[in-house]
Amino acid sequence: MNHPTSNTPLLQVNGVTVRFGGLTAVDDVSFDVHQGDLLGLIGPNGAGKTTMMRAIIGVVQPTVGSVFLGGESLNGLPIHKRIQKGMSLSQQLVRPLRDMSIQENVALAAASDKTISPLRAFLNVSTDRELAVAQTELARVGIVSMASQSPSIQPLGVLKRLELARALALKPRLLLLDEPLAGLNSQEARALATTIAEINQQGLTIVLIEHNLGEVMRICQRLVVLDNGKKIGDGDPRVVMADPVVRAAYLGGDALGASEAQGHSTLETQRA
Amino acid sequence: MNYEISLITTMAIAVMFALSLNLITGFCGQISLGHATFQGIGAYAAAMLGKAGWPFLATLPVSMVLAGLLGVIVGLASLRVRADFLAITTMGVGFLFVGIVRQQESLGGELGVSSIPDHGLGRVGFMALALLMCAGIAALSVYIKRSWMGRVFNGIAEDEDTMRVLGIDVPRYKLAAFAMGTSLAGLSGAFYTYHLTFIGAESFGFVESITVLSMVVFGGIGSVPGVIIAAALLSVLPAWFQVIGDYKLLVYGGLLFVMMRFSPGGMAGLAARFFPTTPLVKGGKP
Amino acid sequence: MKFRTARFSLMTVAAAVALSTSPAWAQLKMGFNVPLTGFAAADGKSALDGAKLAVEQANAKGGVAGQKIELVVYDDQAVAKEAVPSATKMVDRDKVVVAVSGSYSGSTRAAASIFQNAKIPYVVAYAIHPDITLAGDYMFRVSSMGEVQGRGGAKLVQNLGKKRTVLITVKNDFGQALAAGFRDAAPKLGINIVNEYEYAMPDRQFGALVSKVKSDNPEVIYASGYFFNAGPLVSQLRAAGITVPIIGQEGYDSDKFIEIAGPASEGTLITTSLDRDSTEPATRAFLADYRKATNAGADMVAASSYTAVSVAIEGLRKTGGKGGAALRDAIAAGSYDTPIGKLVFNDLNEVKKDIQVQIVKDKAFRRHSVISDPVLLAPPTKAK
Amino acid sequence: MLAIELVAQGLIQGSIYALVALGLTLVYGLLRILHVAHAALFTLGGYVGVLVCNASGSLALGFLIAALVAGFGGVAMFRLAYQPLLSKPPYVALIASIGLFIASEEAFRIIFGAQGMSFTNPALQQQLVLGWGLQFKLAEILVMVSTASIIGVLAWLQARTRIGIACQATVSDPQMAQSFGISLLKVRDINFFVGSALAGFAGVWVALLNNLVEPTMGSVPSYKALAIIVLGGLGSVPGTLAAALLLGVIEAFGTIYLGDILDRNAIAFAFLIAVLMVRPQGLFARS
Repeated sequence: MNHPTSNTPLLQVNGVTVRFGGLTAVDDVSFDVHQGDLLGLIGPNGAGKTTMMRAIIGVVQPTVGSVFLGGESLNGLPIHKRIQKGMSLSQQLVRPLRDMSIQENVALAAASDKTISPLRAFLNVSTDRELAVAQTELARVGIVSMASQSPSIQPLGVLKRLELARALALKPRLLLLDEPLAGLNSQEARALATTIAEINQQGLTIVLIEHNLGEVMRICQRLVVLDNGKKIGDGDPRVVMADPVVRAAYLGGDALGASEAQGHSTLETQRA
Repeated sequence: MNYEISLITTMAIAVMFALSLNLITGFCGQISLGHATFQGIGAYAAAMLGKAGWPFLATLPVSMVLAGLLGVIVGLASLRVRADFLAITTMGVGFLFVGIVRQQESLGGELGVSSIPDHGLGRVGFMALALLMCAGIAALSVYIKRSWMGRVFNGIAEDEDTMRVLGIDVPRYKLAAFAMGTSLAGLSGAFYTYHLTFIGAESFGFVESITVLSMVVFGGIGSVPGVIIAAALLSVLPAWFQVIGDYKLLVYGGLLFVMMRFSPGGMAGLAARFFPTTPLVKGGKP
Repeated sequence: MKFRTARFSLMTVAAAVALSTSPAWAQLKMGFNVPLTGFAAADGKSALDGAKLAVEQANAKGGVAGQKIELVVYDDQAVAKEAVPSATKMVDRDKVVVAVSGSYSGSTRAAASIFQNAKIPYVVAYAIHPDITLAGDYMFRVSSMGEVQGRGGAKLVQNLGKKRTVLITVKNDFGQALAAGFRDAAPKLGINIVNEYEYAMPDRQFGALVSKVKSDNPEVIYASGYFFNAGPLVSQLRAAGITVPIIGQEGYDSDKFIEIAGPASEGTLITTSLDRDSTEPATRAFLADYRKATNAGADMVAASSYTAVSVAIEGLRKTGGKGGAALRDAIAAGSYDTPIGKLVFNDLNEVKKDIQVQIVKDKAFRRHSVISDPVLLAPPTKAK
Repeated sequence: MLAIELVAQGLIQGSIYALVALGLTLVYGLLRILHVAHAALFTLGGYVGVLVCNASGSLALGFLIAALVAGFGGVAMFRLAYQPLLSKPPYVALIASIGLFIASEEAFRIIFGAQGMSFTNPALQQQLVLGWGLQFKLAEILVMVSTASIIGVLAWLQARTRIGIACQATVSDPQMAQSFGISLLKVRDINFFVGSALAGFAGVWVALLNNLVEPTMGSVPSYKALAIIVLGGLGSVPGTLAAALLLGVIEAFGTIYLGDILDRNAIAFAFLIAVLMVRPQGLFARS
């Protein structure tokens, strides 16, 4: 479903600031995301990436500024309203519903039109359409073979793909991925990054929050870099990474080290 | 024969009441320690209307609506409260109900309401209607479990936050569960009034709320057949256990503890362990 | 024919106990609902002991018309929800010929309509709610109603020459009936009710209430309750330095009240139906027999249950063991000399009897006075 | 003066609530379990106190043994009932606890009889006349004094000693505490023991004030203590103490001035629900 005019950006972040008591996690950040973009949102530990994502998805209300989706303001809307407006999120800490199979997990997301209100959900019983949608999305992320299995016996790689499939089943206009590659080894990370790129090529706008700079540089057309809550870089990945301010923020001045870029600590997510 | 009829009617009313709680606690995972309040509202509504000349059948919808209305109000309040506070808040609502009703002369105060007119259906007719209502509520419960509403309830019971991220309006579903559960509790209250022909505030107190919760948990939270069997058994346990007489509360409390200690899934849990059903492909647990 | 208590020697009582256990003879079933568990379990125990004593004594004298009397006991926890199934079972399964209530008003009211519909006479010991006898002509009550006792309490206040009274009422039908009676009689007797307070059954701590009563500084306190709440209440009133007389009712009437309130109970007055210093042979014999059977002091609950069972048995004697309308009329027509006074039923099957005022003197209930004002203490009649 | 007396009576009642609620808060803070059966230890303490005091003639011995028996009773409950249920959803332990509580009330009635028991010669009944016409039983003053001193000692223990810090660490982050070599089982045993001993101790005080112990004496404290620990912010000891005293005073005034609208036990819950609507995390807890 395309937004009305092509030049209005799909997602607009206007001067968003988020303060927790004394701490300013996000400080006056603005950027746009256009239809079809695959934007990487990166930054060293404690840069405020996750808080930014939370402000977009609605877990946190911005202290100042606002977020627009397809020209419509999202301020004050609860999470489920934003999801219903076409946004969807794949969470960093995977949380499958263990009482049902992988296919049923995805089918539940696919039934969003039926489960929009308790009454509609009450009146609808059949699951055929949703199970079919689940099959296609699972195939798209490459885990259709485990469709009827329970999530509790799957490795992390499969669960990450289940999160992705569930998010896709919501037929979003904008997909937010919160560190999908975290905890995966290099082959799994590469494979999942490739899948993400393919999904983007199929026309879905994606904002990717990720520490794995190698993969980010490989698949993203544009980067936004945050440091200490401020935006310090926005544009083509090569240009942005060459910018001394960005390098300093990341490396403390010396050359871009692959290992440092690879590693990340979970401390950052806890503090935000 | 009257004794058996009265026993079966008591069972049917208990099953209605337990199934109504199963919708809230079993399906939606919200623990309520004050469910007897809503049976009480239905009971008092039916008693007052009955004494004002309303025919029995006419009091049923009113009892359901009144109980459901307060259920939604309590539901709204419970949405603001953290999970482990919910149980205590609903318990608080229970004490408030008993505390307030006892003080109102218009509701018979401490003396309760008596000489409630006869329902006019005859003993057997009344029992048949109660059994019919039970069957209806059981069918509704099974239908809900099969429907998308049931699947969303299961999801909410397991992980609310994930359901929110999947675009589910969690508060509205909880309210829907509360409304259905409390209005059906009101229905069982109306039957209770006409069955016992005498009600007092303390018939809907904390002990009754625990009794009905134990029936749901005993049967197996969320399992419709389990809850029906448990409610039927536990409601007549005191009468059957007359022979144990002196020890029946000891046995009751002990059974509750032993079941929770060794099979938290209740009877349904035990059944699943001994005759495992086919792997979960179609709907959830029967 | 007046019912007179025969002299019992230890041997006869022992023989009775042996005999009643062997169901050699055909059984006359008497239903008995009593709270064995729950909050009223203590009164239930006394009621059961009183009832058993009456049955054993009757069986020792050969039962009724050659048949033994079997007491079919059901625990109703003093709540309606338990009383209904028990009553239905007594009627349908056990086919009792007569039933007796040794329980509180809540459960007795629920059971009353069931026995009335089944045309089974139901003799009520100490439940005092008016609806019970209004349920129908098969209902009998051997103790005076709450309102009557309340009026008796007001009369006692007048006899003591006091005016300014504070009412402390336990919040159940017993307490509220007493308060209603007191309020009804107070203006006629020139008594000024300064203030009224209520407390809940489970309450044992009365700090706030006591402080407020002290600030009212009444001349007399009319407080209703049972030994498990009245005991602590009286001791806390005295502990706060309140020395005015305290008037209680039959709920206090148990040795446990004196044990709990301890020295603070000295001088407490109660309006009840069992006079420990009675010169009546029926009362004296009962007190002795009860102590022999249970080696505990009898209380009002035991005495009224004993009386209710005895009245039922006396009715069965007259009808030769037949129940139904014949038994109802036999009981209604009889007049009884019982441990709780001389009983005659009026047309509403209520009894008009004097109120015994007892006072706690060196750790025991002793006779204080008797209130017998026929007009003031008249129970309601059918016409009302 | 009436107001002062009501506040004093409120504090006396509040002290008893504090002793019972404190044990519940320690247990909840540690295990997130609503330990309804905690009130059975309150009743157990009352009975043991009366029995020992009547037998030995010394009230102090009664208090000591009652606290010990209740303490070990609490630990036994933890080991037999709750330890195996820690992994289960919270309602499982809650229902098991309620089942245990109902069974215990009946067991007391069967063992000790329905009539309840009293002290043969209750001690500390002498009357103290203070200023403004205030008059209290010695026992009423001592219950406040002993509660304050016990809680003072506990607070000191928690802040200063190794065990205390270990307990606090286990409350805030069990896994982290374990990684520092703190044996979770030992800490939970200590907490259960201290919490239950306090409840037993409170049981003896109530037995002394009413001169009566009965099988059902634990039912009111069992649910009122739950309201208090929620008001105080679950798991916070100072919060629970403050909530208990505040509730005692509110109840004292409530019985007099709200008497005809609400009965006394409903006042506690009216207050609880009102607070929760305004501050969902409880009165004194930090959000």
